Amino acid sequence: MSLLHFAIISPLILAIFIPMLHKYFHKIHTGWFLLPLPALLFFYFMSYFPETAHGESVTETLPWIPSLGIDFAARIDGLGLLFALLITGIGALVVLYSIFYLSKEKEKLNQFYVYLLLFMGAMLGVVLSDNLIVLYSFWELTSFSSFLLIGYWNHRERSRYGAQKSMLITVFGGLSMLGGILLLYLMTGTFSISEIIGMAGEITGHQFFIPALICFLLGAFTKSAQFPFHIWLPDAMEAPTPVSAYLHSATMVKAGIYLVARLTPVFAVSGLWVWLVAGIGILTLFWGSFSAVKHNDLKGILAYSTISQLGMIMSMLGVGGIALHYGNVEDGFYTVAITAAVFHLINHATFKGSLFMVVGIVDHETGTRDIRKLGGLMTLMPITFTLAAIGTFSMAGLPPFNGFLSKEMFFTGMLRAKEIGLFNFETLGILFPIVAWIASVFTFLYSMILVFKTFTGKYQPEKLEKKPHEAPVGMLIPPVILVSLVVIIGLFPNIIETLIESVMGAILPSLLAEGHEFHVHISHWHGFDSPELWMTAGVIIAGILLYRNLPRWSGIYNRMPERFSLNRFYDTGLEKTQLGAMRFTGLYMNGFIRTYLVYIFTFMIFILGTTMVYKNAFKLDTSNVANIHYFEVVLAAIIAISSITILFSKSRLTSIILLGAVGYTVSLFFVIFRAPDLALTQLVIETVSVALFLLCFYHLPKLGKNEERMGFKLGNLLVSIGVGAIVTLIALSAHSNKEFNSISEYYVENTYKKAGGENMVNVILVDFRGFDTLFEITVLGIAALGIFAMIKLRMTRGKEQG
Amino acid sequence: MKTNDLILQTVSKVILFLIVLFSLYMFFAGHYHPGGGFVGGLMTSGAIVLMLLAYDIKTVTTILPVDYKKMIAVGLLFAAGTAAGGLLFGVPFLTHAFTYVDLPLLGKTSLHTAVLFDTGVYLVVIGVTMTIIQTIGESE
Amino acid sequence: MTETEIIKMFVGIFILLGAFLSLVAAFGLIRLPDVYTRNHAASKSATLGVMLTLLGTLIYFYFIENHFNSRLLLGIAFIFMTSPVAGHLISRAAYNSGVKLWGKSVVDDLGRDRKKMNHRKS
Amino acid sequence: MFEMVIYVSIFCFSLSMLGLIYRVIKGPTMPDRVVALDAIGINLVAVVALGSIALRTSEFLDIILLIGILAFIGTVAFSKYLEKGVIMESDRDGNY
Amino acid sequence: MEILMAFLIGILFMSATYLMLSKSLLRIIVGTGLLSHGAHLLILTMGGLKRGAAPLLGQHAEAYADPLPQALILTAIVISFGVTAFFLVLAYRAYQELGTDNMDRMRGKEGNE
Amino acid sequence: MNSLIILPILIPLLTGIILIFFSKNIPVQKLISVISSLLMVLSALYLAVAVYQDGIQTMNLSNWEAPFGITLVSDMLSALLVLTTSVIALACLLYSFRSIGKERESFFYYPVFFFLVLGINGAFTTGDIFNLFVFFEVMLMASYVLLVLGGTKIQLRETIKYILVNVISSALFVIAVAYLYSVVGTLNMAHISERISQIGQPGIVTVIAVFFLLVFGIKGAIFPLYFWLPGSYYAPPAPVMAMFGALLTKVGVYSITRTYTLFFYHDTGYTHGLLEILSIFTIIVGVIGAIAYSDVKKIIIYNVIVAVGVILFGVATLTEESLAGSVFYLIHDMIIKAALFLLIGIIVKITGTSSIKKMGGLIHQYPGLAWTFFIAALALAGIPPLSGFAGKVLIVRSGLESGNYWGAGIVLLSSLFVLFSVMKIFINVFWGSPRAYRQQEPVPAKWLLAAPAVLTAFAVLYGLGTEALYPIISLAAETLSNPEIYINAVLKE
Repeated sequence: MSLLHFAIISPLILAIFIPMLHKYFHKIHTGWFLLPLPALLFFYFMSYFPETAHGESVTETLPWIPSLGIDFAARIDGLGLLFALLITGIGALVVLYSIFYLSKEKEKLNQFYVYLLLFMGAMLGVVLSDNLIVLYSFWELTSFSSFLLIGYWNHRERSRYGAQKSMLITVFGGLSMLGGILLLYLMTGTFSISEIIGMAGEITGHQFFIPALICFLLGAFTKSAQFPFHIWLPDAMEAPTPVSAYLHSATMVKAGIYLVARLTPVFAVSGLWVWLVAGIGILTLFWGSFSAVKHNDLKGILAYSTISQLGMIMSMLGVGGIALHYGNVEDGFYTVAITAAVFHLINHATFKGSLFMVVGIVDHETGTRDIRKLGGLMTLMPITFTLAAIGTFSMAGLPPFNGFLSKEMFFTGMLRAKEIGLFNFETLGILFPIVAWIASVFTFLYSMILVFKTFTGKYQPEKLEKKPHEAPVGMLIPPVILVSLVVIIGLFPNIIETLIESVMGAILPSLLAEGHEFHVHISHWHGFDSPELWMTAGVIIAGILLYRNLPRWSGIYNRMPERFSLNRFYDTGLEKTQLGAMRFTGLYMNGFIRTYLVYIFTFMIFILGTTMVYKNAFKLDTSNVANIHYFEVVLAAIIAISSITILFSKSRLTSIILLGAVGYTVSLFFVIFRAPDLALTQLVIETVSVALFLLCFYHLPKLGKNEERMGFKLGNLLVSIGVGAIVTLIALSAHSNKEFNSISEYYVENTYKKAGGENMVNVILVDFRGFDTLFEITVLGIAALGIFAMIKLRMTRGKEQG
Repeated sequence: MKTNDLILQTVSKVILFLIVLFSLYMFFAGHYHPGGGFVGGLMTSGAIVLMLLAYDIKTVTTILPVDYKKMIAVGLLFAAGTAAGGLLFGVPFLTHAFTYVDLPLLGKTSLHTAVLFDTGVYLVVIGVTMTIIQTIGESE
Repeated sequence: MTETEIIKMFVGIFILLGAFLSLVAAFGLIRLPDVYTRNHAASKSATLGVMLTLLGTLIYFYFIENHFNSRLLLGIAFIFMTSPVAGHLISRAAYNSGVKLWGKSVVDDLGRDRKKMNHRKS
Repeated sequence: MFEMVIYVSIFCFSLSMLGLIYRVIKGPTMPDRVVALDAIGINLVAVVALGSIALRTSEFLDIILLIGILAFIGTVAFSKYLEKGVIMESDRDGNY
Repeated sequence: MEILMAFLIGILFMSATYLMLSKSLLRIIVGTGLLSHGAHLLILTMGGLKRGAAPLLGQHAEAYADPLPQALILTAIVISFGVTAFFLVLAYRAYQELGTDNMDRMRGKEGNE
Repeated sequence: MNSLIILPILIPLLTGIILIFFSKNIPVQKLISVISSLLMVLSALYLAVAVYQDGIQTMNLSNWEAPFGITLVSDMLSALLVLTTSVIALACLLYSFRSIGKERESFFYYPVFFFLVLGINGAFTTGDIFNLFVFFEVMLMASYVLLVLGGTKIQLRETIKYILVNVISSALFVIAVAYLYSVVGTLNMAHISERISQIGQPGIVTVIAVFFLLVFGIKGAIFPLYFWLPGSYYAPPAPVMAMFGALLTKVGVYSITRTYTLFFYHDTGYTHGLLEILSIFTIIVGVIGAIAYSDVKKIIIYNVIVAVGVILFGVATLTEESLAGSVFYLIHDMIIKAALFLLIGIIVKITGTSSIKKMGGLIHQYPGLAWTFFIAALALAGIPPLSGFAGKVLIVRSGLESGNYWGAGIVLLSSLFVLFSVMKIFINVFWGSPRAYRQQEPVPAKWLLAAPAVLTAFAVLYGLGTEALYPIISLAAETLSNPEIYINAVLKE
């Protein structure tokens, strides 16, 4: 176990001690115990930067299930490192923030921090695992820890709902990813990502290639809340705000992005991949930004904004994947999209993280997040306002913040998408820049709503629960740090160029010759002739126009029928599934044992009959049969007549007597077929049985009061005849297929010699197969005990459950 | 209406003896002739049932103060013990041993551990039958 | 006629007689009017019939197959002892459970005695 | 000839048993049925005896006594039940 | 003979099935009784009904009936006796507690909501 | 010859017998049962080690050579199952001590409990098809008694249905054995396998194979023969329910596995194809049932059916890998089902209801219970690194490999619905606002929790220690996929 492994699971280990720490140091806010860990980890991972910066990677392996090819292989390369830094860095800030956000008196901090640590460890595991199965394990752990975090305030109905929803959707994606992993394994014979990437060229033609691709994308899309799986994310906002800031801006939702980036070298050669990733991404971008505008809840706006931003990153990754086709690095014509994706990933984490924290502050100080109640907070909370303004402007893509830079690069990427000469991009590719532009307008719009509706306008203290004032310093430090990053990166983007280069090296390894590196240069100014500039300008103008006239056109949101919304689809789908399942189950599980027996017998007749016919198994061989004596016929007739007469008998006594008659006749059969032991036993047993029948059934009502309807009777009759016929047919064929001599010849020979007896049946019973007899009497013993207990033990009411 | 069962009771005493004798014969003959512990046990319990019919449960329990449930256990213990005995001698479970001896009057007879096993069966069967019958009888 | 055949003949006669008696008993059971008369027919004729048959069987096995079967003898003794008791019990049960005598019956001794007893008691 | 006699006898017994079965089903009272059942049991004894002769084996003769015993116990139980409504009395002196 | 027996067993199974599908508990238990009779006869038949002496070596016969199926049947008879006895008492108790012997009234929909 | 092999059968038998003598002295009963359960676990463990080291262990009972007497055979699969059974039995026993109540205890609860274990262990160990039937009957008889013990209305009613179905399946079992005996003339399983491969499975043997599938399918609750199960398992108290849910259906599954790998492997296109279709349908109906109800017992009961389908899907695929997956999953499922049934037993005891709509907020008062349930639920759904994962991966992977994409997909997707159904319990029972429950008596929740918590811990270790178990389980799978090994061990000694 290397230090790297230890670093990955250290949050999980710490999680074990949290409840103890909480218990014994309850005066100190539990968060303080946590804070050092992500900070330390951040610096620990930073120490890997010099190595990964030049396209190298560090791999440490710890065997878990080597027999199945599953090793806990931890691998740090540029991509993994970037994510690890985001997780630990933002993690540290979020923990700090949460210390001030969550009251140590009211909240169950032990649980909260355990979940948070679980989540942190899981995320580190996802981004640093080289083994797909291990990755999947951590992937599911993120789903469950986020389930617990979302359901943290579980006395709220909405929390429970959101938790369930996010879990269902992300676990669905996870399972589908598992399917993809297994398919990949079948193609390559390994679970190791680096080995699979090495084999990327060999598997493209494989029949599993496309299914695996789709499976993986389902996993990535559900996790990253891509259309139409985005619906869980808004409901996940029920979690405490630090959680939202952490999970839904910086980390968990990015896991899908990570997966797509990670697997780009494997799958991006396929046109389907490019279309799906880019197409779904751009669709999500549009839909997210469009939907964000209609929301009144600040966190709701941010949720949809997150969705849309994720779509944006996704679409860039998709378009950038094309580069694998052309394979020329030098001009960076398509790789710019990848650059933009990575760059925006970082930017998004910074500004969205800070925005969530700001919203948290507003919520914390005013008691509401509804923009209809808020307004005019600028003067009361100046620092918060400044932070919010910078964050939103960056998100809207305004200079000089980092969001502007990545937005420009995004436009570049989208414009180049239409130049692609492959996979029908020449015709439909034009849609990409158009949709991107429209979506950007809406992005601008909701950004403005977010900041101005909250901080400017009329102050309405009567609608607020608390009297707002500026947040405590501890709560401000984390967003301040993030916002300063926004500004610094915006002004000096070249400080992270190396980082981006290393990440690109990890995403597009095949494009690099040995020892080469990507060269990224991010600049503010592309010149007046660049279309990106005009697009940005257009966004701003259109956005301002729309913002001004918001009340006039926002009616279109109400036009959209609620019935067709995806949320409604999910809700009714779930409800209908349960209801349908219940109806369906109730349909056949009706509690009537007769029905169940009819199913069982019908199936028996059907399947045995089919097998008989299909396998041509029926055979009748009369050479081996014994001849018939007339009294045997008489006995057979007695049995047949008696048993059929029982069917029509109306009195219980008659049925019992007839059953006895059958039994006694059977014992006569035993006499005829030379089985004296059997005859003796059957005789006695039959007598005792009949006596028991009479004893027990004296108290029962008479038969024949409410017998079955005619239809039932006919059905029963058919089933019965079927059963009888099948049993007879198989008996005939089985008898005609005697292929071997029975082993009983051995008994005839050895009963006297070796077992010292003359009655073979008895010797078999007590000696050869005495084991059977031992347990046969055990059965009898149990039955007797049961009968005794059944009659004597009558439990009092209310103690029925054990 | 109370009736005396004098005739029945008198005959029962004789018959009882006859049935028990017969059942013991059945039991011991099992290895050579039809019969064995099972039928023997059933016949013995038949005798006890006859007693129950002729007298009453209380009288019979005073004559035969047996807890039939324990009798089942004893019988099972007998059978299982005989079976497990072999393990002590390093032979498989349930291995039987027998030898032939010449007894006066009866001639060459085998002494067989299977008889011990069968005794277990015999006891269990009596126990089971009587438990069932007595329990039902008492619940009437 | 050898010894065997004579024995066989005797056995045959016993058995046939037994079978005949049993038929008679069955006929009686079907035709007789009430349970008491039927019981009478059954216990008398059937017992005798079966006993004869068993006796025949005993003789057969003893002389022809050279096999003396003690259980058979026991069986004969058993039936000899139990059959009347069984008949008695049934009749009494029938009487006590209130089964009517045949309409044309002449004597009802038990009824008469019971009446007397009840009379004396009260 | 001898075999013929045996078979004829078996036939007779079977016939009488059929008649008895008729009585069992017909009734009309419970004691009637019991009487008939008792007779069936006894006749069964005879059938087994004859069967043993027919099969020339003495191994079934045990069954004779067995049937006798069972038939007797059965009849006793039945008649007690008819008479007293219970088969086994828990305590005869204490009015069961 | 085996063929005749096969048909006889078929009839037994048919009647048993029919009875087990009815509503009355008594008929159902009678059905299980028939079912086990059918099964036992089937074992016997499947062992072959060739005429031989009863499987007792004292008979000193040329051929014996197959003893193994007989032993199996014996075990099966005893077991089915135990089960039948238990079932009967259960039915009796169920009637005492539930007041019905009609299977339709014993549906039971606990937990179905 | 190894006398160890008999111990897991002999110990419960003797214990059961001895406990009858102490029916009125409950403390002694408890003492004896704990001691002998521990002995049973130890002997089973020792047996498993012996099998692992020295190969298949056999014992020819009564010292008759193989096909003529009864042979007990313990291969890796049965040794593992016996071990698991013993452990679960111990857990259920400990749980019973504080939950089952004086009344049941003095009416032979413990003896019958041990007889049940005896039947199960015997069924796993025997190498004789008719003896298997006898052990089935021991097990069933004991289960009838445990099911009805207490005599409440629902118990009586459901026991009737349960017995009826099982009587039918027993009768079918007997006639299936009879048919098989008619064709091959022997009862020893290794000998049957040998003889069937000599004649190359003619049509009639295939019919008999299907017949066996029916017989064991009724016991193992496969589609469309499982209808009796939800009602019957609903009735008894929790530890009994746990024994049933964890072990009884598994005996059916084991028997299918045994017969379909040892006897009927010559016409796999038909028999195993059929099994595959049925197993997939089993999963589907199980899943539908599991999401349909809002009753804790029903949900877990339907999950039993799902698991049966998953295991049998692996068996039907019939590669060494898929069999290993099935064995993995089988043992996982036994452990985790026992844990879950015991857990919901505690829930029902606390709340006095089994409808999740009437519960809520238990996590505040019983956090330990909540987290144990949570982990157990995840393990049930096969979430790595918990116990269900390795088996599921192997089953799905081999399913995909052999070209059964739909089946593999359904197995995979079933996890989601399984998870949904158990998380429904978690969300509704443990989350939310606490409610007041009417409790007749204080619930010894800590004591009761011990057994399922330990089982859940086993499940976690089982998942984490997959590598350590892998050689053992692949040995089991190897024996299953090569009948020769089994035959040689039994017959060629």
